[in-house]
Amino acid sequence: MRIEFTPDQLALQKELRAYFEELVTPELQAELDAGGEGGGPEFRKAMRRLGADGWIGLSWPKELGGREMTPMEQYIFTEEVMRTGFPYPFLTTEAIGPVLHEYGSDQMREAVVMPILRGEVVIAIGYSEPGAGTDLASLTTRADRDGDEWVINGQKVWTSLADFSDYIWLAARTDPGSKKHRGLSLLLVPNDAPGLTVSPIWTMGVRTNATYYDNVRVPAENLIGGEGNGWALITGQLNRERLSLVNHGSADTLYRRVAKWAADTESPHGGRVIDQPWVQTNLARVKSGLEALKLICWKQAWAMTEGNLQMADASVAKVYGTEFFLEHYRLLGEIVGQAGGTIQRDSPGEILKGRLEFMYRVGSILTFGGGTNEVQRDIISAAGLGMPRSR
Amino acid sequence: MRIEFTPDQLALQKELRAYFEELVTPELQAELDAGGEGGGPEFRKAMRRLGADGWIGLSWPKELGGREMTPMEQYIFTEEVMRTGFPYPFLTTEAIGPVLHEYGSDQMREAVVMPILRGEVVIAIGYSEPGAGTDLASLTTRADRDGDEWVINGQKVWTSLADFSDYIWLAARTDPGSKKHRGLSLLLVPNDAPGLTVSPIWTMGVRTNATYYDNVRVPAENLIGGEGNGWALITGQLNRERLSLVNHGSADTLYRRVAKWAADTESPHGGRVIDQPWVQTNLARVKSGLEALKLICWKQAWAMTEGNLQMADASVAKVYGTEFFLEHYRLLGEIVGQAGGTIQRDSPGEILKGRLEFMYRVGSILTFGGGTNEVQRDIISAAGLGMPRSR
Amino acid sequence: MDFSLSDEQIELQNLARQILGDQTTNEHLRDIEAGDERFDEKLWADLAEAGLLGIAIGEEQGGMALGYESLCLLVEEVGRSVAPAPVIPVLVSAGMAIDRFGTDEQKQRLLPGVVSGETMLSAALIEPLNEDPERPLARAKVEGEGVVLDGIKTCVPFANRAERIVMAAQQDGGVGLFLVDPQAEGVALARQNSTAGEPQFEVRLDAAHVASNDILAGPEEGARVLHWISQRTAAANCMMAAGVVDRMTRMTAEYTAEREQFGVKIATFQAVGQRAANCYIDSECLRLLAQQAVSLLNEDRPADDEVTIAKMWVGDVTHRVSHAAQHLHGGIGVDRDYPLFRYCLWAKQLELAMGSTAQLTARLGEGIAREFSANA
Amino acid sequence: MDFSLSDEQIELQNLARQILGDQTTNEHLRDIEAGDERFDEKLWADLAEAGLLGIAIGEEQGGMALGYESLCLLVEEVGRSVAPAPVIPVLVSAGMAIDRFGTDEQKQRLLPGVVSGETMLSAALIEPLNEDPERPLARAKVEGEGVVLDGIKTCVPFANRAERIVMAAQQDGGVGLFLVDPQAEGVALARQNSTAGEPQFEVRLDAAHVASNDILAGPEEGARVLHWISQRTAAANCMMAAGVVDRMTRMTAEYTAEREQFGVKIATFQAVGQRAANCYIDSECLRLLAQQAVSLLNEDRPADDEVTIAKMWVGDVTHRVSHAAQHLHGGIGVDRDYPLFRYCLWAKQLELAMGSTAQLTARLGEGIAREFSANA
Repeated sequence: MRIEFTPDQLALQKELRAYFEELVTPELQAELDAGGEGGGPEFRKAMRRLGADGWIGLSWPKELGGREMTPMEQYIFTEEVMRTGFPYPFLTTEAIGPVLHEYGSDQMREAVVMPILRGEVVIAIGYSEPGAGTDLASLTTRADRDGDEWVINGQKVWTSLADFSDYIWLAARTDPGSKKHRGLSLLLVPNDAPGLTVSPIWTMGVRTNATYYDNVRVPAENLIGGEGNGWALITGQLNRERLSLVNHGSADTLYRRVAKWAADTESPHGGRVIDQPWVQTNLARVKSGLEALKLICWKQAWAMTEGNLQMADASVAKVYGTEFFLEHYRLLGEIVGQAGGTIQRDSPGEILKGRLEFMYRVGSILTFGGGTNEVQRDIISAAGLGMPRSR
Repeated sequence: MRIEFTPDQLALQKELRAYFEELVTPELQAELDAGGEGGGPEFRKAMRRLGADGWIGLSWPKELGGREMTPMEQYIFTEEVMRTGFPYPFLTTEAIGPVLHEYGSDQMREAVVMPILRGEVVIAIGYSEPGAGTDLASLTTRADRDGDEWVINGQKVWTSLADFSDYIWLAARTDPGSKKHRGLSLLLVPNDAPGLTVSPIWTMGVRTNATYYDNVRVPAENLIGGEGNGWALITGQLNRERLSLVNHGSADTLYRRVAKWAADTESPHGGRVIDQPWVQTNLARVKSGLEALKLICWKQAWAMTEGNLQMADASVAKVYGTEFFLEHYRLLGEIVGQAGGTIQRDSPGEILKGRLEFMYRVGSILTFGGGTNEVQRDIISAAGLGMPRSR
Repeated sequence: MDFSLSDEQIELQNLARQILGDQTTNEHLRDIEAGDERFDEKLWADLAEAGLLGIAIGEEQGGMALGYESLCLLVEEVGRSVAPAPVIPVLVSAGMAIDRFGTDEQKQRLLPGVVSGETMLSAALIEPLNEDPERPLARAKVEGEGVVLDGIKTCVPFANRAERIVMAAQQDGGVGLFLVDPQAEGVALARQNSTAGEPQFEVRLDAAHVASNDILAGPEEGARVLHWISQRTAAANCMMAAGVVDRMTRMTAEYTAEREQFGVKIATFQAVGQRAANCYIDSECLRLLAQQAVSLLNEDRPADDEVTIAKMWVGDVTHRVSHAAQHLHGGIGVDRDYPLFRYCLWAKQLELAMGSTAQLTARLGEGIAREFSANA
Repeated sequence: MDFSLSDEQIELQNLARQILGDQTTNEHLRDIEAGDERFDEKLWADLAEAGLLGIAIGEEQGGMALGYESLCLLVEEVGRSVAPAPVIPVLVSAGMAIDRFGTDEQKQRLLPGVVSGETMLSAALIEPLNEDPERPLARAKVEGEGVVLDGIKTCVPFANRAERIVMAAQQDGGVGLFLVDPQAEGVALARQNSTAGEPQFEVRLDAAHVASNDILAGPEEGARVLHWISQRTAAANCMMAAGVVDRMTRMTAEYTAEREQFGVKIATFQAVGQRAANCYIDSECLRLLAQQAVSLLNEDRPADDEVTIAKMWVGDVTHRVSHAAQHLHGGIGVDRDYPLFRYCLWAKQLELAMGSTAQLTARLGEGIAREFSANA
């Protein structure tokens, strides 16, 4: 065993850290601090620069312009991205891009895939519906064949990024009589297609969207990966999503920011904030939880590199990580107190740019998003422990 | 609202505390410290004294020689008993005694009920079977009528106290074709009945027993409360058992003993044990949890006195109390450390007579005993929140 | 021992439920929140009309003098309905304190307006990096008959609407308590956006003059009065949290009993039912602890530990139940079109106000060490 | 980054599993436990025979010199089988320390017998009310070529069988480490019954003489050696706990998949499956943390925080999984006729040995404060 980065891995980490420090200009930082999940002009500029510098398409083969990185290296990249808080569109570049390249037409490769690699295209995911959340296979949005086109009708919720994306990666039922996971297909829908409307869903934290499809027409070639083959593509993408959900980088950065703040801040009644034993205890509990998260992430990246990722272990990462984050925000929130935990960014008296206030509001979606934790635990007891399934 | 004891209640508490201080002689204390759940000569002596002093039969009507205490007063009694650690046989005196009085023959009143009131009789409970634990209604021990007698065959487990009790309060199937909770009856079986054998089950903590019934014969009148009426009596008794399971008295006493020890004990590297902030934190967490337990118990006793106990609230007490106890022992165990938590009573170096070492070993049966906590939670979500049942 | 409410209290509770329930529909709250400030003037007037703003104010000022415990029933209902009605700052932290410790002149000047809903008050209990209400850093200097204040207060609810803000400052000989006019010279307000949407303000005091008739307590008795206010504010927060948590729990039970996935009501998944049961247990514990603290304070009995413990539980329970409710709702739980999110935001606010659990646990532990050392 | 074992390590692991598995049937352990001491002489001899006692001892002494990480695989298997085999005190705390820091004479005198199973060793790491292994209160005074020891050590495993016990004492200039003969004059042993059934002893030193050739480290280097021993003992405890917890979890999965109540396997109750999944998560976290600590120590890299954190997790995880396993088993889980109880008892022992979670959390927090203050 060698549970440390190799010198090469450390070098990559160092290179990336320096790169991102430069990439995140004060202008970009200001845009990111203002919230949202990307889409602003500084975000677009940074994406194009990432494309120009060859940092997009990490997992892609070199002949496609990718970096052919191992999952371990991709993990290091992801961690460094997450440290900066940059809303890198991993699903566009790492999940959808390769699928489009494999199954798309030449024209689509030229029009969509190459721009993805250049950092010019962002794609939103359109899976969830009002009646199909955890039970994704019960979705009802349909696409009907009409000559050379597919005609789409239905409604999606939680179409995050759709307010600025270029395309929507849409799951629809192409066989109207089919049930559950059969008869589903994936279609690439341009955001400017007539009949498509995007309307905001304001959540406690960030904006997401409902998207409505009223006789939206896309060319036949925009159905990707074959009619009725949607379920395999959806679940493959969900597994990939889970990996970037629970990353050690952003949580570690937040811990370090709070610890540094506590060490730098004088307490009015003497000493510094960090001198109080209860503050130290909270920091220690965070650090202890982070250490487990780090190892889970490392093990997962290593296992993927070895082609050996166990189903139960991917679920362990999802459950542990998302539930730890909630404890993490709370323990750090107690340190910054009422002001730090409830005064929003840009108000007088906020602490650390209101980061902890914000994280509470956005953090709670992770335990049900990306495959609800109950389902993950069912997977763990069945796949990891061989227990008979509940139902 | 007045969430405090009344002056009368305080007076009763004071009287009882003084009484028990006297009752628990050094000889009795030594017998109790040696473990077990009663049965020794000092225990028998103390029981007879409790009977002579009129402290048995708290809930019974005065004309039967009882005290006709309200549930609130009974709770105060229970709490004071639990503080002393005296293994008072509540089920014998408060659950089975009154049933025997109500349904038993005159002869049985004379032979069993009056001796109970005099502190001369202890009765063990024989419900659980190897295949019928949580699912108690599936028990298979049977009693068949033969002339003026019932003939009992079967096996029970967890027949605690049976190694010294005078009778066993036995649940058996009197209608052989019946299923689940129908066709069950309760029989009073003398411990010296031929065909009854008691063999120890050694647990991590205390001794309990398996009891075997090989053509054990009891007179017809020993079937109590009517043929086939067992289920109602069983569940009524389980509800009562739950109340004495989670009592604030013993947990509070243990907290005080540990806090006092920590305040009295010098730490070799300076200061006292209690001066360490982490020790204070553990004590504060215990105290905070105890406070909730106290109020749950008070509310329950009050609600019973008002005739207004909600089903969900009884389950809340069971779940909260039993799970808190485990945290409680752990938090206090950390304070007394490896020596206090793992060196047994009577070994050199033990702390507080090895009490925390012992509590860990016996404490873990409460979450499944007396109605497993999963079932209790099912009750809470259904009865307390109106949610549809899982199955 | 008595956990029941008096008939009078039950009437008050029903009245509060009715008024608050009618005026806190999801649509109505959305309209209010679209405005500049999360405050419902009509609702406030209706509460006044029904007499509810005077529950704990003396009869001479037009109130009902029914005491703190009764007032806390209103507070709990405000939590249960997340009504945009600042009952704690106006009625508990400021109103009750003036009713108890104010001069006759102060009472007559300020309290009838509180009862009628025309006068708003507030209290400034914390300062930047100093969230211990009982150890203010602001300074008061006697000047003539009055005092001059310097310092900063933060997270002061509704400071802009308040006729007077109760606040403490160090002065020679102890801590003084003052009724500060937010419009006075030397007082500057800066709006702060808070998690729960309650309008809050940073209040900067730069040689702010307080006239002698606005002194609530001098240095001899200020600490005691400040403690009195802190305790009652904290315990009222606990009652509000009890209302918030109870409603979140029940909303979750209702939603999961209706929502279908995989062809069944999701409440029938045992994992869902068991987690909802945990919320019920938490909710029950929190309410009992809050009620104990309130009922002891209501009779002016010592309740330091009881208040601290209740507030410790607020932190744990709001955190657990808020996340459980959001989780069991799934996406709709964080959608601002569905009412749950307001409860979650208030849960966070209440979790951190008047001391976090970690901090209070440390404080309680110090007290235990003192208690058992004294016994030794 | 590499989480895999070498082929050689896998062979060792399989060998250990086979020997330990064969000799830790429920019946066999019950027989051993009916005896005076929970120690299996035949098993120990078989481990020696297979070479496993020499995994981390130098080749010159007959060992395999495969290092600490490989030894910890054996330790984990002892946890997984709760075998009555004191691998940590004999092989880690004492054996490895002598192999690393001992004189040639000490090594030649003691280690070949350890490898062959004939020589037992132990280490005395804690004292009454002083459970910090690195701050002993015992005193050593130089007398002639040797030293004289005074003090009390507690919870010393197998002190009665040990040829020498490694222990530390304060002496002029620092901490010294000594190899104490438990049969020597001035050394008195008193048997202690411990939760897990491991034979332990209070060791009283009353002017106990230690000859010069039994000095393991003098005051200049004693603290460093003691730290080295403490860390490796703590991390080995973590690996043993990982084995205990893994087996408890799997035993629970197996039992609930067979046990029927209400006409179904109880594993099919979602509440049961979800709780077992929690145990799996805990078990996975604990193993990773223990492995990290062990692999860093194996390469003599700094691992103070990593060891502390792994041990913190031991406390939390043993507590949670032990209770979950007992709970999901129901009554049989505490019955001494069924094997689970041994795992639960060891879980408690490992929870509290080498520092409790609460205490270590405080220590880690102090270190964080120092770290960020230095950065400031």
